Amino acid sequence: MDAAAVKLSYFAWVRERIGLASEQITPPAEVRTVGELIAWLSGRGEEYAYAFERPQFIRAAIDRVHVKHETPIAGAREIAFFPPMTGG
Amino acid sequence: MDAAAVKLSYFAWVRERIGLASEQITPPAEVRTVGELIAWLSGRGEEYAYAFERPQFIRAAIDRVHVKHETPIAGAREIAFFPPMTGG
Amino acid sequence: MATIRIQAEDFDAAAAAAALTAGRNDVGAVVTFTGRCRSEDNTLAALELEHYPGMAEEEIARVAAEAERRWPLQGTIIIHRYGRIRPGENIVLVVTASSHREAAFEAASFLMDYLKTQAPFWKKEIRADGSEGGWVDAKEADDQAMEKWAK
Amino acid sequence: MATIRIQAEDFDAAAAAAALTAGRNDVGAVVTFTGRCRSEDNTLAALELEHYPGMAEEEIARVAAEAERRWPLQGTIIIHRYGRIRPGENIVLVVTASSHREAAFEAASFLMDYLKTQAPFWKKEIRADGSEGGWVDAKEADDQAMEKWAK
Repeated sequence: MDAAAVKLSYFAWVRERIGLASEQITPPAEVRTVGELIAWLSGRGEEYAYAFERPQFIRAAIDRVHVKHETPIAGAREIAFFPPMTGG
Repeated sequence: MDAAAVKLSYFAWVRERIGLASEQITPPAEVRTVGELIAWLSGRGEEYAYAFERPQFIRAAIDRVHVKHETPIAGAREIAFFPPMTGG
Repeated sequence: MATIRIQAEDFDAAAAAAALTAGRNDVGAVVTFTGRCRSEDNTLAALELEHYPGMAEEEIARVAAEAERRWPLQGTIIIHRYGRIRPGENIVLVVTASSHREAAFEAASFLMDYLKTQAPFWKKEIRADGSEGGWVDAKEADDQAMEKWAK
Repeated sequence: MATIRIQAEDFDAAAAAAALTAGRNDVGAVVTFTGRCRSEDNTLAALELEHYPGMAEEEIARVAAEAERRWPLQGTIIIHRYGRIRPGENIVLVVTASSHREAAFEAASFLMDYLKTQAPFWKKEIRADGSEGGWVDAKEADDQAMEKWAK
């Protein structure tokens, strides 16, 4: 399967730590799940390592739908990472 | 103990069946509880017998506080009889 | 502490709720419950609500005091109408304010369950054909709803 | 069917609730929940609410559809604000209308529990002394509140 470009979006302190609201990336083909993407992103630099240092506090959405870390990312156009939500 | 005059108030279909909103009565001394008062009132005429024909559906208040049929009536100034409530 | 009104005229739920929070910045949650007269598929022309003057206010005050004992409320408003009420009109209003949403929700629900079964009001139906539809029967479901709050 | 608005400006809870029942005489119960910004003993100057545009609307629509599946609702309104919100100002509004009070109460409570933990909003505190107070932590109590609705 060819690796595809995907838009990553970051919110709240994930956004602040990475220093970006969104970016376009093409993860390597061996990155198959949300959790694997988090691990791969953590190796991209200090700011990513800081943002994802406690993966258990990172929530994710694929194409605007909440997903678990085990969810495959194949076919995703947008993957968002953010802390537990505090709306309402 | 001397028998004392007490105001009886009737509401909803109890009021309609008896044909009175309130009246002053002096029950005999042997009538000691709300339930005994209901039984005694039932003997006062057809309209009372009709109003109190099913005592289990009669609620009572003494001096504007809900009471049970076992509650003594001694000292009451006002005793009210009414069906189960349907407000709200 | 609760505001309790028994009245024939309609009420303004929004104005009541606004009064509860005016000038306050410590209220985190406001719940309002508005009970309205339903047309019952257009068979109902109106409800005639009878009440026990004096006791209605006192009994509702007792129930409100119990709610304020159970939950950390910053304000409570209860308004109950009597007299003739037509479909689409308001019957009852409960407003609760608290710093926490669960308290506001639970207290409002508790108050309504108690009002249904403990407040001395009785509804008589006036049918659309002009006849009296009789007194509304108390619902066992309402008694059960109240019993769930028993300590 | 639900009306959902994500907006920076304040809302009028009363007007929203009135819109839900205008011209209807089959609505027996209307519950409104208004969530407000608290001053936290005057240490808080404001909350800055960040949200995920697009997903916020979609996620709330999913939760509202679930509420409409679970309870016989005649109308649902959810308004959630974003941006800077000061103590005493409104944050969120939920309105539910039903012919039955339990449905209106439970659906409104369910919607709030889900909004707290599932709607993509994040609160940052701006302290009264001008400093950033940091991001508000998610509360375990909110997760537990949501879990009680699991089927």
